[in-house]
Amino acid sequence: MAAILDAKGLNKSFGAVTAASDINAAIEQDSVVGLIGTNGAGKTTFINMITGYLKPDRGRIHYEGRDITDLAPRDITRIGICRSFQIPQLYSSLTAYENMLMGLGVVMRNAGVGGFFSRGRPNVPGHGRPAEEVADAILERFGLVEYRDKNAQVLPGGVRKLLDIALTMAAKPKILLLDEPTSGVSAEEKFVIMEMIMKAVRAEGATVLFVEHDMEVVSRFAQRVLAFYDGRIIADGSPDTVLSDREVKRFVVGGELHRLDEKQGAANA
Amino acid sequence: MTSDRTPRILGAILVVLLAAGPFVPQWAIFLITIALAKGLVVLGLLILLRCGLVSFGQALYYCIGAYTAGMLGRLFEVDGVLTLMLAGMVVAAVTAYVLGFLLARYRGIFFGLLSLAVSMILYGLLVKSETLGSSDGFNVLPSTLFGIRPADEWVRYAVLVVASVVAFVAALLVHRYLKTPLGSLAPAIKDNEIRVEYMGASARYAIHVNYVIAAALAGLGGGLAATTVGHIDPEMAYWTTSGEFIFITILAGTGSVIAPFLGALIFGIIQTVAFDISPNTWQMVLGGALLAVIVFLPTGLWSLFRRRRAT
Amino acid sequence: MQGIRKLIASAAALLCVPALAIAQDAPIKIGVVSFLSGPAAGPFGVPARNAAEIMFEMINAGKVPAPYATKGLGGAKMQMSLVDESGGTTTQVTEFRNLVQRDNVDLVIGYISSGSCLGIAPVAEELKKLTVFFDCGTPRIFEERDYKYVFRTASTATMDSVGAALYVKDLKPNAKMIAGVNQNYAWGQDSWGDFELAMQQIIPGIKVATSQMPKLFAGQYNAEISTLLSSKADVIHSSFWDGDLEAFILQAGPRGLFKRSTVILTTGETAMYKLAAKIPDGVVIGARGPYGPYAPDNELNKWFSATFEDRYGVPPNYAAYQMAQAILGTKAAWEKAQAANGGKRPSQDQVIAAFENLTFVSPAGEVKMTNGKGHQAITGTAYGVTKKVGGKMTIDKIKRYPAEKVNPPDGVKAADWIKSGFKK
Amino acid sequence: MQELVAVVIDGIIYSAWLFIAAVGLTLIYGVMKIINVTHGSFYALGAYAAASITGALLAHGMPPMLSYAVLLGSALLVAIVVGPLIERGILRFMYVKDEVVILLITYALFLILEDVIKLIWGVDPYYISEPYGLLGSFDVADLTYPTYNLILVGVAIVCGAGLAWTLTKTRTGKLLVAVIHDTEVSRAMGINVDRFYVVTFTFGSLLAAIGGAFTAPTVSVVPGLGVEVIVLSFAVVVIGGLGSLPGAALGAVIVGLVRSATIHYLPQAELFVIYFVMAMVLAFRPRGLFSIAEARKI
Repeated sequence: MAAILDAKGLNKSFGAVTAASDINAAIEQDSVVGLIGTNGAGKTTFINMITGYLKPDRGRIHYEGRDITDLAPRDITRIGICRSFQIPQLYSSLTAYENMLMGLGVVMRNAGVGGFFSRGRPNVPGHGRPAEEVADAILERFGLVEYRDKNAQVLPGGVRKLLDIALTMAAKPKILLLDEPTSGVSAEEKFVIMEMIMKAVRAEGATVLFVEHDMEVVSRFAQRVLAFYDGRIIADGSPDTVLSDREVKRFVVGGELHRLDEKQGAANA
Repeated sequence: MTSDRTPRILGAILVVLLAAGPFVPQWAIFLITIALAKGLVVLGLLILLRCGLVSFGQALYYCIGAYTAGMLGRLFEVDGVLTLMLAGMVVAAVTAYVLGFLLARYRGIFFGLLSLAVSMILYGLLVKSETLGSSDGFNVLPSTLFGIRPADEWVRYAVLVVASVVAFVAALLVHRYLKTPLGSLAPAIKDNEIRVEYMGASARYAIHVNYVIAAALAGLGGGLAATTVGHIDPEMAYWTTSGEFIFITILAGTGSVIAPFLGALIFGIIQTVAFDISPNTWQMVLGGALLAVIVFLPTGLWSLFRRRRAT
Repeated sequence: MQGIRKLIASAAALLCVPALAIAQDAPIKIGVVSFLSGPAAGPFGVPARNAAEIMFEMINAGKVPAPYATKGLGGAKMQMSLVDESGGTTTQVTEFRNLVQRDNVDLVIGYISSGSCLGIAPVAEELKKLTVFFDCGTPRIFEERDYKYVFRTASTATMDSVGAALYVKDLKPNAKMIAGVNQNYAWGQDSWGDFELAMQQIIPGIKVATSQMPKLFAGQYNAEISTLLSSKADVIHSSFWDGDLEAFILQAGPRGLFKRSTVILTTGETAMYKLAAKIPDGVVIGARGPYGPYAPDNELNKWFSATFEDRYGVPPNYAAYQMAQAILGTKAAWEKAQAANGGKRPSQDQVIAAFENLTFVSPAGEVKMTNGKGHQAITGTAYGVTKKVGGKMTIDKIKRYPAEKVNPPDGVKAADWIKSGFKK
Repeated sequence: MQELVAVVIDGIIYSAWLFIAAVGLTLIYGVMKIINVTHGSFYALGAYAAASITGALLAHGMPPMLSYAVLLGSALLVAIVVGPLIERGILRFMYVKDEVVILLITYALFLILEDVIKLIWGVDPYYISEPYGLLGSFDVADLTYPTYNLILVGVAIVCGAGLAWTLTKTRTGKLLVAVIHDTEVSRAMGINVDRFYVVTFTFGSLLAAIGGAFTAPTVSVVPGLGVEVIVLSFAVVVIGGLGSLPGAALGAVIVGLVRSATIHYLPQAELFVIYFVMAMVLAFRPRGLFSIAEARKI
């Protein structure tokens, strides 16, 4: 199958710190890709470059054959590449439900639906239902019904994480980049939550890239794994091959304990 | 889902104003009309405030609206009150469209201070324009409605009718706009601009649009104030005028499109009472009132009504 | 809330009580508007208010010397409604309407700022309410249109500039170069504009070295003073007032500006006593008319300045004189109208008819309401230079200019009159 | 050439005045993130206190040379009495609110203080011109300047250098920088943030009061004195970058020199030159010349 997303020769440095050096990755449609690596290895920088938050110093990114390297985040989102965040980015003064409506509103506006002169409650493009119904449906799929009318800022951390991901569903993404979807969640719950997320996301038919530190989770959900170290991809392949790679064992899986927090500031900025 | 009562309340207020107008004393009509003019400006600030932006220079557009109305009368003897107001609105909106390319990039205090600087430059230009009466300004021609000048004792009522209808339409349109996907984006921009971008919307574009709308409303208010007061001067662009509008915005709260007009009216009453009961220390009364509202009614006077409705 | 109660009460009053015939001795309610806050309060607003308080009290008690010895206005007591002039034109128009339509005042006396006057005049006309401006200077009011209900009992600012120019000619006939430092707003711009024009007529060929226009209330004038010092102008004109004037004197004095050039301070009178120690001899002082040190030596003036100084501890400045003048002018017009009305309380139209072209005396001498179709006063003016006698500030070399010499004839715009060489 | 010298001297004197008037604003913003409109009130209070206290003492036969100390003492008195009163009495309950709402609270306080000043001192002007003339004058390029202007420059340098030294060299200053950087973390680390807020607010107010006190001898102290200073100091501080000490200094120097040059060469433009500079700087450096780096967002 042809690659839906193709990153070629991406380089990015912040002053003396190299956050990405010669990153090459072609992502196939409908695949689920796990991104592993220590903090500061370049995973988030990779996501930030794909979604337009950072411009690579060198290299190009193509999506469905189109060069998206120089597009702004909102334009990249509009063509179907969505992301979630390590630290959930929510509208903290709004309820979970209102957060969803906000996302759906943007989708409607981008499609020219529900403008100033429209009447009644138009359907959200792609969802075939009015925004109010879609919002409830997505909340339900992510198990957030009980938090529907709570302000986002008072929600527990794990719920915020879920809502952050649920928000990306408004735009019906073709590619979804999840930045540490299970961070801050206890080991037992990780599987439950990943199960729910993957089910909800895959139901929409999205290609998924996710960052994860727990190797069990990675091997359970990823079809392919990219291992990052020091701004480079040091291994790329099926979970079994990558996780048994010697370098990966040394720098990623083992290094997990030692390298925590190092270089984090610069590389993530 | 509760049904939207705002249009009906607005309609009821309009009917009450129009019906009661002939029985209200003239000075009170004037007070109400000025409150409506200021309320229009504050309505614009409400839209911006919902985006988390406070313009310390909204008087710029108020003044542009007023001077446009005044100059049309002075230079071309245009005296149709609606024409004057609409002209003020258009000139303000066009100016805001141009300036918006710069200002929509700014947030927080920097947005406020840059808009302040721009309004002060206009103030300086007007004070330097001796043909426009410099700081003394000039008188605005008495205006007409569809070519008719009502009899003296009905002039104030006629102006009130025009002001009420214009304010009603403006409030209704803004109310509707705030429910559109673009208009409803405001709290999202205030809360989290990164998320707005990653939902596929441009915060800068939304702010630019809102900025133009706010300016148009301020221009409309300025045009109305000019024809109502009958005199305009550069002080309309001075930072203290902007400060007064922000004062009213906070006083009113952003809960509803009705709040700005209510806030402006209450501000007018507080001010005139303060002038009346303590001519020597009215600033203290005004400052105390503002402080009390912020402390006891954190979401503005509007919260009084909301609470009552909930019970 | 008192405001709302008041609102309801006055609404009810307006609806239920038709205008009854007013009793002969019912008090006359007079709105008095003056700066009570902000920078103009100290030098003008409060002295004017003080003058109003004294005049109201004394007139009501019948203690003013002739020809104003009768009590009140034709026997009816005067009652004051005081309003602050701050807050901008919109606020002032609102408050004016409140005075007229809510408080039902019989007339309004007030306004120091020209902006207020320009804004209020058409409203007074619309509301058909007799309004007497006591201080504001812009000649535009009666140049731009005619008014029936509006009067001004003080001369326009044109007089100050023309008088200053005439005095320069008398004091320094060989002056070659002039310079100015004026506040950058209408008052400063007009004052300088008129002065420059008048100088060119009076001493043809005179040059302008520099015209400094600092922002109103700038407060720091070192750079301006430097340019004025370097300009080597023979004469420096300034219409600064209050805080700005005083700061300018304080900063310019030690730098020797007053020694290098002859400085004209057209409103210098308000600062003259307070800053006596800082003003050297030979500075030209104006009082915007024959007020204060230039007031004539008559009974009325002796009584007024003594009563004022007795009560407030300082001599009345020109703003106080102007307020007294406005009140006395109103009293003169009112009583003339009452006499014509067979001793009965006059109607507003009768008062206006009596006010038009009235000549009356004030502590400053004779005031003639000849301009603006009988609505604008002209008075003479005077200038002089400071001279300390035994540490006390006095004015020397006083030159008086009659009203007709420093004011345009009726119907001629100030600028045209000056440009025509004071003819037409 | 001679004129250029005058431009520079006039500019520096004005810059010094601006810096003293504005630096407290940037300090308070830097630490507390408050745009403090009462800054103008403290300036006016300082001027009134200095004028009335110094005047009274001189009238009672105080040696005139002591008046400089009295100016400073008056400013201290104002700051120590009123500063903590406002911060502890009102502002500290407001920190949870929006930046703009806090600005409005200070605006309301400013309105109230304007009338309080009027109630205490009335509307008549106060003078205390003795300190201005006491030190004589010096001549440069055919122009005479009172030596007092050098004191103004000195006070500006002492304020700036003292503040810089406190922030970088003392323990308190270093802790303060930590508070500036991240209030929450500082609180978690056990720093008594509340105390820093009182101290900062009082100290910022002191700087404003010093500005007023040392300006008092050169002007007449009248109602509304503080209003002009507010917008002017905002402009200076914004040009330099809110919360930045070197920024405030650079902003003051730029505004001072530009204004002085304008007065000498293009006097008609004096009215808007400051706002023009402010708009230009913001247009090209949206956060001012020295802006504090923003924290990471994603």
